[in-house]
Amino acid sequence: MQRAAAASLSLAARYACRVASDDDPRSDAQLIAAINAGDEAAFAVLYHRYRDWSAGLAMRFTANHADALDAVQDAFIYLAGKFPGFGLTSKFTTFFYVVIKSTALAIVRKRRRIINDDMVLAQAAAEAGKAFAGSPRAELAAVMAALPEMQREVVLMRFVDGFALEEIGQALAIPLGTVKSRLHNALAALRANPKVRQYFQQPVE
Amino acid sequence: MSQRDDDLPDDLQNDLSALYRQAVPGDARRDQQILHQSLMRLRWGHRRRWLLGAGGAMAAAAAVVLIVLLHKPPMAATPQFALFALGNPPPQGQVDILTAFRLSKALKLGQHPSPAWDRIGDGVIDQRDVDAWAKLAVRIDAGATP
Amino acid sequence: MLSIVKQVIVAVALAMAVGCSVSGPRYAPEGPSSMSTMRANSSTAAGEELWIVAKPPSLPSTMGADMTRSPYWCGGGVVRYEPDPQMVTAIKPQHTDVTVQIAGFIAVSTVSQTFVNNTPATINSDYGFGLPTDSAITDFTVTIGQRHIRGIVRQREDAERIYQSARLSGLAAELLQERPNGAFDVQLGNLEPGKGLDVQIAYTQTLQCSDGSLYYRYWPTGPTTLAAHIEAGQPIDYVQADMDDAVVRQPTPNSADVALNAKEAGNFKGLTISYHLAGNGPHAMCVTQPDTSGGGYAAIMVMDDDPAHAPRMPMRLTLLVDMWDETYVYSKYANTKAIAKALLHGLDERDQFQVIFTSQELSQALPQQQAKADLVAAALTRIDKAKPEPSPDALADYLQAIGDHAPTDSQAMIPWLVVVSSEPHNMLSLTMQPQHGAFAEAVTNVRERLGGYRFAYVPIGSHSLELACLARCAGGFMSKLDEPTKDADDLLGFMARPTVTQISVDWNSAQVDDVFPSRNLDVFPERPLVLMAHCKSAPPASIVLNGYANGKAVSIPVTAIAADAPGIDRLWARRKMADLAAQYVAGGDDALLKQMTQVAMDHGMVSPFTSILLVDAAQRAPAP
Amino acid sequence: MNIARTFIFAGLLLGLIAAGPAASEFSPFGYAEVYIDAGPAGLAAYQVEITAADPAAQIVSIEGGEHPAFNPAPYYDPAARDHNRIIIAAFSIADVLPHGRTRVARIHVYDDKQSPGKLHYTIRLMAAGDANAQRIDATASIQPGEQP
Repeated sequence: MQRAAAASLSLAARYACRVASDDDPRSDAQLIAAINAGDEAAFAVLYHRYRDWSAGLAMRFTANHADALDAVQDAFIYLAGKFPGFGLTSKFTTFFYVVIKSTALAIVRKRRRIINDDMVLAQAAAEAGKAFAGSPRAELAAVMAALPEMQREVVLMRFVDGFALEEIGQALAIPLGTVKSRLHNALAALRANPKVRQYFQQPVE
Repeated sequence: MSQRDDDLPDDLQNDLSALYRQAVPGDARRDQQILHQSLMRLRWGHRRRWLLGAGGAMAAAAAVVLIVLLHKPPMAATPQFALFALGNPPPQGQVDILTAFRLSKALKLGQHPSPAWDRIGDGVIDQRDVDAWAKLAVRIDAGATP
Repeated sequence: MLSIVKQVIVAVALAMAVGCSVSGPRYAPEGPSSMSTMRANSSTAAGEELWIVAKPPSLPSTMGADMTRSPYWCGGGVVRYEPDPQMVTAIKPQHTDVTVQIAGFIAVSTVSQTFVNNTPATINSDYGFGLPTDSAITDFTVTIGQRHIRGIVRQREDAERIYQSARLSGLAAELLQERPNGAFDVQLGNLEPGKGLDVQIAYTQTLQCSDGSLYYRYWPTGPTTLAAHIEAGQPIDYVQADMDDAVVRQPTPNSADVALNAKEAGNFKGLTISYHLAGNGPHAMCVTQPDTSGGGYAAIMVMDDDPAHAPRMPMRLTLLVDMWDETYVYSKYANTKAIAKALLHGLDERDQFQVIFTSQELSQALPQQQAKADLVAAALTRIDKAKPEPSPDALADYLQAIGDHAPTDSQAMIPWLVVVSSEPHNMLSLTMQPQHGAFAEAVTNVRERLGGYRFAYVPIGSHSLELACLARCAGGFMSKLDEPTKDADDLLGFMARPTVTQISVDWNSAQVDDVFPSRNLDVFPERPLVLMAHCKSAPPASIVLNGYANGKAVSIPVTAIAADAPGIDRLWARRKMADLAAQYVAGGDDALLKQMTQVAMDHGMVSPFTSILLVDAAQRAPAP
Repeated sequence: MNIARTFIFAGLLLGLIAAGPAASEFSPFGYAEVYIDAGPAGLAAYQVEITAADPAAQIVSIEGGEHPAFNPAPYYDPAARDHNRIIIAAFSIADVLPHGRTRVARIHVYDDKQSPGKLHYTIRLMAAGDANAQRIDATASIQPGEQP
């Protein structure tokens, strides 16, 4: 057991020392197949491929670097626990969005002993603007924070994370029509808000 | 859903990204810890295979340890023994802190109390029995059963 | 006031509902708790068995796997400076020292943490932590310099009032409470700048059991030393600890020691100590503890994870498919369909099934059918075509389906109340919305009507609180679905494969008067049975468990591990309280509240009704 | 006469000033020190029953004594259902034991009816023993502590 732990640590050390840039030609699905076959190095590649993406996403929910990294850790440990026998039924990011969100919310709840996700998310959304106090971005953050969570989430997934509408539907397990209606309502609210109207005064290319 | 709903001005998208896509600085040490934990978890999935072998090895090791322990000489007694005779525990109504103290002292002196002192009933008389006698002594009324 | 009482009652039941849940067949990850598949280790309270299967994307924290693991001694406690109570920073334990005594499947942990107030002001810290479920706090001591002060259990309101009074008058005070959500927290009052204290909390828990192994977990949140001693009472096959700093040794075949010295602050994600019992087949353990009146307590665990002992049995399955249109962000009837279909796919021709579509008002039922391929295919098609909000003319089908047990009012017309037949079989309810209004009816129904039903609940939403509470009231437990297809098959295989059934206990002349659970004593793969009993006479030195394995009668003799496991009485007491809570929620009178408080006080136990209070009246903090 | 009246007035005023803070110093918290006097014999074990005269009083914490031999918090009934009554006990197998009168424990008390500092306590010595666990004659006393 101790040997196994030590081996794991040294392996982790080796891979952690790799530069984060991902030079592995294998696709996510190929990496997952390799991990299922017991290739731990493939897991490290997958980790480095999505570490920054995951941490950035976790920050959105935790508004705190340490908590975000904890969420990333929990998420990858969870992912590791699904092997062997894990298979992707959607894009990796679609699957992992839910995992990251879940771990991040669990951590924030635990830290602040808040059991209502909406409270957590609303706080995180409000936190986002603090770094930009006094700038138009702070205004934008305030407006975003005022949106219903279900709308704000769809907007961010679409325009910040770059998910396709279908992928958003998969990740949130809601019908495509619901995704579209939430996005439509959210953008209508943004356009109608004088605080962020300046963004829309230039024609969309 | 209109076409406008699927597009946003670049400035707005950039500002949204700046607000909600804050980068988290890399930390090689933390990466190492995360990977370590993850790889340990990964191994759980395969643990049955290698643990069967490890189990046998540990059982053998345990047997060796057991033999060593069995041959260990008992603790030497000191002359004080004669000065202190434990005797038997008093009936339940007369148990007080001295009951626990006597047992504790006897154990410290390496004596072998009679089975009557086995308050817990596990066949071994040790500090846990001392605590059990002491707890019995300080009960305001006997019996914790509602 | 009443609502607060109800909340507390729900909390008691909830705490125990969570208390029934332990790790999954795969070692459940502690990460995204709401995503993990879980199995329960026991059906616990008296009464029938309710299986709750949840897919809770926004599970309340207390329902997450975190709460079913060893404690988070959160470093990030909330600290309020006086006089500005809004000002918040964090206080972290500088060092943690843990000792663990494991007797069979009962562990007694003593956690000592050193806190120092490095802030420039007197502070009040309030940090929360989760304990392993099915656990009980047994001691709370604070050391300030050379002074050792031990807290005393008081009724919750008294303790809180006295603590606040002490805090406001500048006295150092501590309060250990169980929160209504099942978590615990410690409040440290008037910790002076530059000063520190050691907080020592002892608790007892049952270990998780899976694959013939028993698991203990602890998550260091900073520099930690841990020493654990395992006394298995039977040969140990192997022992392991999954942190690289941990050292494992096995001095005797029946015992082991684990030592950890984690110097790193922060990011360890937990130590798991596990030991695997030698041999195959059913494993049973009995741990006893004498009380102070000549009686005592016995905790029994039976597990058998060998699939060879669990042939697939024919099932009768009723699916209650909730087609209430989604109103919550996480509610999704599409997922309900996916799970229902996955479950139907898992049936074989010997099984019978029935599908009932329900909504907030109406339901429409398909007939009870043999699970022949064509009939299953027809049901799958019907499920595909099902739309939210079934039409009113389905009411007749619904009432016909529920026969004599037709609810008398529309509020009670909810999936849990549907009883299709009095014969024992498996019922799975795939439901989006909790029905707050009919909670008591639901509990009564489960306790009195469902008999031997194995009742699974799949809330397609984030409403696990009430369901977990209901599960506990029904002596059931909560599990979760992750991926519909995979886990539905898993669940069906699990439900249809009991390893040891109809277990009865020969107490070997010990006078046993209160055992939890009292019915449905079955063991499934990955799902051991844990019994807690109170003995009027001395606890038995040995017992015999009788039951049926693979259709044949089996007897399992068990020699008790008599251990000074302070807290078995409290583990029993928590189940006693949960049973009283179930009676109360099912319409019992307020005398039950007093009984629950009395049980907690009698056992010196922290509970939703009682807290441990500690005041240092000999030292006053300087005014801020 | 006027001078006398002035003095009387000033005296009353001073009295009021002096009484004022005293009246406002009521604290529902207090503590009491538990002493055992074992005379020349070294005290190795004791057990006492303590009762606060006021049934409304609540014992809220138990603390160990001043001598290292009795420094750990003593044993007591964790249920302690009678809030104003408790049995505490401790023993020590240390080589160095206290002689004469020594503080073996401290109880912390809450009473919102009357100041615990002024509470009357009764204490009953149930057992005292020497290093050989032989019963010894000893006296137990309890004394309210100074307000912090």
